[in-house]
Amino acid sequence: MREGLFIAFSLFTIAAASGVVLSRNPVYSAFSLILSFFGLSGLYLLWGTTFMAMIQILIYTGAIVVLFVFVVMLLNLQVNKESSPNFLIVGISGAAVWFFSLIILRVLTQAIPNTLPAIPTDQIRTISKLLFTRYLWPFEVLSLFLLVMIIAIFAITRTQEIPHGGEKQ
Amino acid sequence: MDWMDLIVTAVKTIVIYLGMVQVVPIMLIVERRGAALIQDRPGPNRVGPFGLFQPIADVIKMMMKEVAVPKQVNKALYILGPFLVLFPASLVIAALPFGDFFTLFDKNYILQVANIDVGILYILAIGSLGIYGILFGGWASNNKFSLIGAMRSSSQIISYEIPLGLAACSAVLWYGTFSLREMVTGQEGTILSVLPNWGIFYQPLGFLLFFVAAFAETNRLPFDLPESEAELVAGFHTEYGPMDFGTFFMAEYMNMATMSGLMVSIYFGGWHLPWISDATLLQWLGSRNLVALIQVLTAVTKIAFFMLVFVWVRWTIPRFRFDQLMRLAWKNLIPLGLINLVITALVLYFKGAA
Amino acid sequence: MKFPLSITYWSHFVSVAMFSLGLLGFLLRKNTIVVLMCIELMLNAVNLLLIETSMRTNTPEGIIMVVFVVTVAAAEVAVGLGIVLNLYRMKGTVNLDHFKSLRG
Amino acid sequence: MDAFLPVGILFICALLLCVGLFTVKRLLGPRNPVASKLSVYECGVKPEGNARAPFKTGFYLIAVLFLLFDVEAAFFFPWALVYKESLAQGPGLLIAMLVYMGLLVLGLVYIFRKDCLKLN
Repeated sequence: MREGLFIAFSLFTIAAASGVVLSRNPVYSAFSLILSFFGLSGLYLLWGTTFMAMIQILIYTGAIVVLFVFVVMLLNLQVNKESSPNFLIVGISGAAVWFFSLIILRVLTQAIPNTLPAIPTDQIRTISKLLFTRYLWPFEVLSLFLLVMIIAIFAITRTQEIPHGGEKQ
Repeated sequence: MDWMDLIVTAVKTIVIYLGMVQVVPIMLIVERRGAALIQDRPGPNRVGPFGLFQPIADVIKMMMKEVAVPKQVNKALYILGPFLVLFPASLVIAALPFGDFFTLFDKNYILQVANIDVGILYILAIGSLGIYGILFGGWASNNKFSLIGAMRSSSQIISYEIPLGLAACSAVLWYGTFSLREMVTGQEGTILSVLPNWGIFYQPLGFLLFFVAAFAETNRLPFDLPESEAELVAGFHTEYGPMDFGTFFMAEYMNMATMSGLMVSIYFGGWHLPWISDATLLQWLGSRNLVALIQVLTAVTKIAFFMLVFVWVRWTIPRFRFDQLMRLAWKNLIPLGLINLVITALVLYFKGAA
Repeated sequence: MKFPLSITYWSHFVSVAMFSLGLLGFLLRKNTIVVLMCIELMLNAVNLLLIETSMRTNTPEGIIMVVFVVTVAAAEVAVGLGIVLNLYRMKGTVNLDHFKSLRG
Repeated sequence: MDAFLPVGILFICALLLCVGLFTVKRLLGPRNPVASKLSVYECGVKPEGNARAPFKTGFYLIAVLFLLFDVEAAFFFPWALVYKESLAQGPGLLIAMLVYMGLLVLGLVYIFRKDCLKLN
C-alpha cells in the first residue's frame, strides 16, 4: 500500500509540475504549483517527516504561492501574450534531460538499498534540538537575512506609487 | 491495523464529518433567530414549530434556484472556487479532539479523526489553504467587485494568520507539545483546587489574540470586509449562484466550528468538565463509554457556546474599515503576540529556575 | 506484491523529473513570474532529495538543510517578485524578451 | 504516517460532499439563460473597462510581509516545542530566541517607522 501511495503521489506531483511549465495562463501555472507542492508534502509524509510536510504546506503552499498568485492577479496579464516556445528545442532538450536523468538514476539507485527508514519516534524534537544547538549560528543568521530582506523589499518597492491606477488611462 | 480497525475508523470519521456538516443547518436557524432576538423582532417562525424547519426550507430554496454561469468567467476556476474553500474547511477537523477514547470489542478508539502528532501545525497549515478558493474564485469571476473583494479578503486572512500562529505558538510553548490531544490532557485538574486547570488562566493574552484572529480568519463581522455589501456588493462571490453561495457559507460555518473547537481545546480544557476529573467521572458512572459520551457532550457544549459568541458578536459590533483592520493586525496584534511569547518564555524560565 | 522499482527510486525519479521540468521551464518560458515558479520547482526537487536521503540514512542534517532552503526560497521569491513588479512598472510587460538593456 | 490514514478517509468524504453539491446544483436548478443575466454584474450600470486590468500594488506589500513573518513565525514552533525540556541546560535557548526575536522586532519597527503599509 505504501508503495502504491508513493507511486500515486509521485505521478501526481510530476503531472502538476508539468502543468506549471506547460500552461499558458500564469494563474493555471500557480494552481498547478499548489497541487505539485501538495503532492510533495504527501511524499514527505510517506517518508515519515510529518513536520516537514506541515512546513511545506504552511510556508510553500500557504505563503509563497500566495505571493505568486497575488502578483499574477495584480498585474492581471492578458493570457497568451507570450510567443510560443520553439517546440523542436523543447522536444530535443526535454528528451536529452530525461535520457541523462534516467541513466543517472539507474546508476544511483543500484547502490542504494531498497528500504524504508525505521522512523525515529521523536524526530521533530531531535531536529529542533539540533537546530538550536549545533546549527544555532546559521539559524540566527537566517533571522538577520530575513531582516535584510524586509528592508530590501521596501527599498525596491518604495518608489512604486500606484503604477497603473484602477483603470487604464 | 486490521480490517475491523479500519471499518471502525472509517465509521468514526464519517460520523464526525457528518456531525460537523450538521453545524451548518443548526447555525442557519440559530443565527437568524439570534439576530432577531438581538434586534428585538420575531425572526423566522413560520416553518415548523418555532421555525425550526427553516434551514430545510432555506436549503431547498437554494437548490431549486437557477444556476446562471455568467459569460465572462473563467469556467474551470469559477466552478472550482467554492469547493477550494470547502475542502480545507472539511480537512481541518481531522485534528480536533472531541473526547478521550471509547471501547469497542475490547479495543480503544480515540474520539478524534486522526491522532496527528503535529496537530496544531496541521490546522494552521491546512486552514491557510482556504484563501485560494477566495482568490481563484474572485479572479475567475472577472468582475471588479469580485477581484477587489478577493484581494481584500485574502489580505485580511493572511495578515491575521500571523497573530493566530503566534498565539498558538505561545500555547505550544506552555504545553510543550504540538498535539492537541496532549494539550487537552494537560488541562485536567484544578489550580489550587479553586479554578479549573484551563489554558485561559495561563494564557489570557494569547486567548484574546486567538479570539480576535479567529474572527478575522473566518471572515465574520466585525471583520467581514470581503463581503461588505455597502462597498463591494457581495465581495468575492458577487458572480456566484445560490448553491455556490451556499457552499461558501457552509465552509464559513465549518471554519467557525473548527476555530471554536481549537479555542476550546487550547484554552478551555477540551472535553474536561470543570472541577471533575475523568477518574472521578469513571468512578461515578462505572463505564468507559458513558464517560466518553459525557466528554463528547462537554466538548460539543463548549464549542456550541463559542458559536453563540460568534453570532452574538456579529450582531453587536460594527464593521471595521480596511485600514483600521490592517492597523489592528500589524500594529497591535503582532507586537502583542510577540510580547505574549516572551512573557510565556520568561515565566517558564523562572518557574524552571525556582 | 513486489514492485520492480524501489521507493528510493521513485523519490529520485520525482526529484529528477521535477528538476528537469523546472530547468526546462526556466530556459524556455518567457513570462518572468512563471520562470520564478520554475525556480521554486527546482528548489523543491532538491528538497525532496535532501529529505529522502536524510530519512533513509537517519541523519537529521538533511532536514535542517531543507529548513534553510525554505527560508532562502521565501526571501528569493519576495525579492524576485518585487523586482518583477518594478520591471513591469518600467516596461509595461513581464516578457523576458523585452528586458535586454544589459545586452551588449 | 499511519496517523494520517483517517485523513485520507476524510479527504474522500470531503470529495464526495463536493461532488454531491455540484451534482445537486446541476440537476435541480432550472436553466433559463438570457444575455443580460449572463453579463457582468455592475449594479445595473453598463460594465465599463475590463476587470482584468492591473491595479495598485499595496496588496503586494502585505503579502510580502506576511510571507517573511510567516517564515519567521514558523521557526518559533520547533523552538517552542523543545524549550521546556532544555530549561535544565541554562538559558541558552531563551537568549537564542530573544536575539532572533529582536531582529524580527527590528524589522517590524522599520516597517512602522517608514510607514510602509500606509497604516497612518
